[in-house]
Amino acid sequence: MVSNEVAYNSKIEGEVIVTKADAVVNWIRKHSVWPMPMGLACCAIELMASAASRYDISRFGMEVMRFSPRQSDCMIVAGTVTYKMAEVVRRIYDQMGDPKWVVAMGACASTGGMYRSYAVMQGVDNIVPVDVYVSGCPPRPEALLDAMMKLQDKIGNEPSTSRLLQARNTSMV
Amino acid sequence: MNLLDLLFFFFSSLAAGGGLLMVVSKHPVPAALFMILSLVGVASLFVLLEAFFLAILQILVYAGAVMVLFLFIIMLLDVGPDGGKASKIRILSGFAGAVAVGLIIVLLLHFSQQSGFGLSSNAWPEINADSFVNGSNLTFSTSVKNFGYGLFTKYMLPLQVAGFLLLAAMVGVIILSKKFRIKKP
Amino acid sequence: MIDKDFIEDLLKKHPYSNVKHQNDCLTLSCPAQQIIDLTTELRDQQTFDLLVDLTAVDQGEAVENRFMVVIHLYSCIHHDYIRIHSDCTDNESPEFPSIHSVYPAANWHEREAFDMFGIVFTGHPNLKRILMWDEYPYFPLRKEFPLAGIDVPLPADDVVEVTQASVEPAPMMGGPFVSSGQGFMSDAEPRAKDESWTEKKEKPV
Amino acid sequence: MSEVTFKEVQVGDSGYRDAVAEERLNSERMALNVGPSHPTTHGVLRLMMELNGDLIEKCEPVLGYLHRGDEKIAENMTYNQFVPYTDRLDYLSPLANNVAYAIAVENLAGVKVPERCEAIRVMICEMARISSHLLGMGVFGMDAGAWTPFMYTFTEREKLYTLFEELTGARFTTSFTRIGGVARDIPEGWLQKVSRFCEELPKAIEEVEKLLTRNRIFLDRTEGVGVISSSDALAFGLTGPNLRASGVDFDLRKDKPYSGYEKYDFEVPIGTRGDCYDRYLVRIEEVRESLKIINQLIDDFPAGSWYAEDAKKIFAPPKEKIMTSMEELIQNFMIVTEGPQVKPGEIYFEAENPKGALGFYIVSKGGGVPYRMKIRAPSFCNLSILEKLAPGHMLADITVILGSLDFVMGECDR
Amino acid sequence: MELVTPHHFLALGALLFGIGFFGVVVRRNLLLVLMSLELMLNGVNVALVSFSRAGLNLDGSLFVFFIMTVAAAEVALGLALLVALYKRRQSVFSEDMSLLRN
Amino acid sequence: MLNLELLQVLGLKIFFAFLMVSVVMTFAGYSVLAERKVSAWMQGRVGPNRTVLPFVGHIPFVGSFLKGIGIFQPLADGLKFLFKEEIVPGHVNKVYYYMAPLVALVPALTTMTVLPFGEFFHHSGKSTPLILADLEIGILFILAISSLGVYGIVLAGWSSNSKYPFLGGIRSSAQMISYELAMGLSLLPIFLWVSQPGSSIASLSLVEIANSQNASAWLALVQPLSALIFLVALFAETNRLPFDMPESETDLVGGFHTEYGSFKFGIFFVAEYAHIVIGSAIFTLIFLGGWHFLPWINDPWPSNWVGTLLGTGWFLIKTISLIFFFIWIRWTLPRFRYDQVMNLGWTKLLPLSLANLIFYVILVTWLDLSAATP
Repeated sequence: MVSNEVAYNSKIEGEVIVTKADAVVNWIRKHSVWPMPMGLACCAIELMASAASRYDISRFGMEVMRFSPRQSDCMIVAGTVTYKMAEVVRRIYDQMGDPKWVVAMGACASTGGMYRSYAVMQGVDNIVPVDVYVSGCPPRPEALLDAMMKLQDKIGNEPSTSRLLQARNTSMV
Repeated sequence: MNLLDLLFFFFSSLAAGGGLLMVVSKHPVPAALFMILSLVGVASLFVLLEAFFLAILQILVYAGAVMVLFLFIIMLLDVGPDGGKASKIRILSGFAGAVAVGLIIVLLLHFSQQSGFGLSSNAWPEINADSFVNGSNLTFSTSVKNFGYGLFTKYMLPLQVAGFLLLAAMVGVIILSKKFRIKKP
Repeated sequence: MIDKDFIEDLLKKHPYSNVKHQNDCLTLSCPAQQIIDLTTELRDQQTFDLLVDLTAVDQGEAVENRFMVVIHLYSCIHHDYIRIHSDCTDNESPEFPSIHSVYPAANWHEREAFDMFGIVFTGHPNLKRILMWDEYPYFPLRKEFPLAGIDVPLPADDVVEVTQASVEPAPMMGGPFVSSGQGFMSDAEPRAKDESWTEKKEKPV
Repeated sequence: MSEVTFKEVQVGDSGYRDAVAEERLNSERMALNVGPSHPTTHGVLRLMMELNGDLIEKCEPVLGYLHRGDEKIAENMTYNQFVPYTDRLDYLSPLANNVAYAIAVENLAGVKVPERCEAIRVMICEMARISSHLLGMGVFGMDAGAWTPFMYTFTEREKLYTLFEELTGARFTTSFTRIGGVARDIPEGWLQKVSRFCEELPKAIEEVEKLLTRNRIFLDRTEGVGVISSSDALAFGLTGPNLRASGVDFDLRKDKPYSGYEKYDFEVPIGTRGDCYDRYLVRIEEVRESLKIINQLIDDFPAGSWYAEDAKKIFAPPKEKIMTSMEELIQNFMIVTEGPQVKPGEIYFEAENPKGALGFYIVSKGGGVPYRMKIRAPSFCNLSILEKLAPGHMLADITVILGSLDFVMGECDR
Repeated sequence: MELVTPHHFLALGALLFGIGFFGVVVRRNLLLVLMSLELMLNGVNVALVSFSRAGLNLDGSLFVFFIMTVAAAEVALGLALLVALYKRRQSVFSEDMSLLRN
Repeated sequence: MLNLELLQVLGLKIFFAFLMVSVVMTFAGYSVLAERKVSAWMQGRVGPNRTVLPFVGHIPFVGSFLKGIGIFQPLADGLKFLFKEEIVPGHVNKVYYYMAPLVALVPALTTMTVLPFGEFFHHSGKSTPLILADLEIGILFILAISSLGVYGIVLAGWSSNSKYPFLGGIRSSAQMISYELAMGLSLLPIFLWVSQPGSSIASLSLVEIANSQNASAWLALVQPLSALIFLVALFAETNRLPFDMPESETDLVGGFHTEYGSFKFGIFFVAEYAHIVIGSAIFTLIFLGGWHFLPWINDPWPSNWVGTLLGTGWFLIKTISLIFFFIWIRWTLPRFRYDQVMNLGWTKLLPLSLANLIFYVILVTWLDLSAATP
């Protein structure tokens, strides 16, 4: 009996396999984050700066800014989200395919920032789930790069395999 | 059953089926795509008949240019699917045509078995690979060179005429499309 | 040049207008009915060919003529501005003649004034909201409208269905601003007026 | 469930609510919605277009996607508190906005700033102009399909950012001016760095010009496209390089000099045809003229005080004085709590910003808070011509036209 | 090829011709009518090539070459005419092309 | 008949076909990386250099070098598509929507069947070209098949049932028609020249074209105008930047593939680069002497397998530098407008290629006549 347990325990073995698979899938995902630049206001300029030569986001393989939401993995909400724009942000978020992540870049996108007024949505997290918040008004490109690395870490710890299986099951149903 | 026979039935069903689907499909874009299928089938049949040059030409001219032009025009005019059904008279006459064609097939097979249409037998004659055509007696050959030779000797005049036809067509198209540009503003 | 002669000449031609004292540029006041007349004259005869700005000022609910339209014109010849003040008569549904026909540039400025103050510019070709969304029920720059905003539903139903988001008053708690500027010093100190807002909200998924 | 329905929405058709746009007008026209999130629109502009084939028949811009209520906010805070908000108007040249705002309020308060302060302001204005035009050029190239010039100009901008950072403490949103002065004096050795930058910049611009200015494709794309006649430009209230490219000699730095601009020797580049190419050329020339001004300033930088020392009720004194002197401490406290005390009255002040004339119309009823502030945004006026300009062009021209108008939605929507 | 004789090819050619003919008569969309015409020509081409191959005579193949040339010209002209007609009548359906109605 | 020999030949052919496909696909994948690296280098950036496989990165020198040149980036990008949700928007025509990427990729891969990439030298000194199928009319085959690639784009544009892709599809079809003519016409003088009376070559085979340039002038030197026209048409056919009408990122978002995500988009992406790889290879074969060394110089490599390898390597080097040229142009030039593309095709390239053809017809005739009358 004892030897039997040592030889095979479906639960443990299964989890080991899952974590291995997770590691593989997450490695792939985190090294290929294609951003969807949701450049709304001032932060968009710093977003451009992070793609330009001094900061060069391409080192992380993230310079492939796809303007079509269907092809992007991570929406960088850079700038003030007004109520008029919120709807559009959500729609574009919905057009992205899973898995998708959102980075709220800057104070306005995170909390509404200094724009406490009738027209400004107080944080994009009212309308889409945010993975990483970046402080700053606007954040320096270094801060954005750091946020993207944080996002990579976050992706690296996701239970991606079980999610994939789950998605498959639900789509089967 | 030979491999080539199988291929023949496959490609001929491709050609005929594509054509049939083209004729019955409602939306012009799928129709064009079925047409392409049919043309590719015909081109493959040419390959079976060892007319390689014609097969390539078929794809180059029909699939590569003519059908792209069709698709371009369909998309440019943004033609939607046909609304409503064809009138009874049309369908009747269409069937009459189809029956006539059926008759043609029967007669054709009948007479060809009788007279042979100048075909020596039902089997395929061997092609002499090294035959180089000469004079006006052009024998079938897979070589492009012979094809060209035929074009530039026996069929020199038709070739010139075809060239002029293309030129005329080009001029015609230019005039047809030019008129509207002048008219528009 | 804009000097005494110029002003006298202008006043003679347009007796309904008069000069207000301002320290930066010539300021005329003009009744709403004559505004097209005056601006046409200024554009054609006096080379004020650039409409730099058209806006409105809400003088407060208590004032008799609450909304005042302010027009700034610039002349590339005189190198100077001219300002025209003109009151809208009706406080409830203010109206003003559109000068879009004189200055095409007024188109968007008038739409903005309509958007922000609710002044209807009669004769405007396309008078609809320009900055806020079309269904927005309020006029934000009126004095009674709070900076934080007023609860209204978000314009997109399908988005609201998923996210339960709506247009809510912005939190003024801990805000860096809001200072009355008048009265006792303790009132004038910058402070948050509205501290009702809390963080206890459901985040969308 | 509703998530599925979202996916039915076409890419680019996001935010499509207008019945007019949704229905096809007739079989030849196609309604196309560009934006508000589209690579062409540089932000959140939305264009509702009707196309006939590739030809634009009608183009209606829809703004307001970045309307943040700046004017309402201004009514609720003291003059100095509003300075950071001016950064975010035209966020490509925050310093120039700061200066324009400060001068407007100073004119209202009747404060005269000393010569050194004016010189600092002119300096930062021109640097802001360079930085804005650099981005304008780069993005214009990008709109025409050339990506590399954008990267080149951004490299130069980064150098400017470094300089800004040293001066103001922030690389982007500077909030540098105060009413009655600037936040601090220029640091030691800064001018040398600026002059070094001024030496390097022409080479970089030349490099960009090599890629674009004489490029046949670029010329084909821009020459004769988006032509604005001078009368149209005036009628629609265009200002800045867009107006000058149409051949109107209008530059507030020359016509109504402020902040001591009359002291400097520079040219105002004027275009002849008013097409996209001219607007591009005018921007490049303006960068060169700005360099001229900066060089003149560096050669002869005025000494003296860098804030209006006599304006006790307007300008909070420097930190070291506050910490040591009771009177200054009280002065500082008053200005922070009540704001700079300004007389009742009205002011309209326009400054020549990179994008055009940025105007502030301030109505004061006394005290430290404006009663009404209207911001006359150049981009707002520059964009209004689009409705007239776009029809008759091809869809691909729209990108170039928008790029050449060089607008910023931040100040357009405010 | 053992089973398949030239007659198979001829029959296929006739079939294609017939389908094309059916399309020309039945379809109202002129674009499809043009396509059906092409199909008819293709039927002829198949027959010609099979004759050529079975009779070991190049003439048939050469003739196919000319048919293709003519077909290309025909399509170009036909489509140009169609576009011209479309601009005038906003339709590609044959019944809308009648001048005498109305 | 299906006998053993046939199966053997078939098996070998299939094996080689798979080999070719994987080589071309790898090339396509890595030319994406090359594009990113080269563009980064041109713009004073670094490019992808952080992605590394967990254990490989720890190998001294090699690991960090591979990391530095971003060798693993295409791996992550390519595999990511597999694990991404397959979005099929509700408004598309499902069948055609799924079909389009395949239709785009298949022609690109089919053309390599007639693409020679070297010569294999037997012991007896005889040489066999390394090619899947040595068609007599190889170049025509390539022209015919590559013209089918447009259907992928047109289908994608149409089936997406959305406006930007639709415009992209229209533009693409018009562009294809216009440039194919010029492309074909620019090749005619080549064959006139190569098959002129007196020369031993009389076919449209790519192998013979390449061999005809051994120890004689490259055809790019003999017929520079043809080479130029062909190159321009090649850019247009592969939808590369001055001509990337179907995509034109700034006005059509992504053009025909706007509505495509994940794996289907990946196929489009690879198909585009596969087109470039094969286009460069064809240009190398026809105009740059294929696997032969330099113009007027005999191949210096020996007639054995070493020579085969060297020749193939030389061919690859030429192809890669041509791919680099493609990338170089992409990051240097602005984009044409749609009508300008049409104009260039119809009013400049087409008459030019016609004139070029007529010139060479006269030249070849004259040479012929002068050779006949000594």
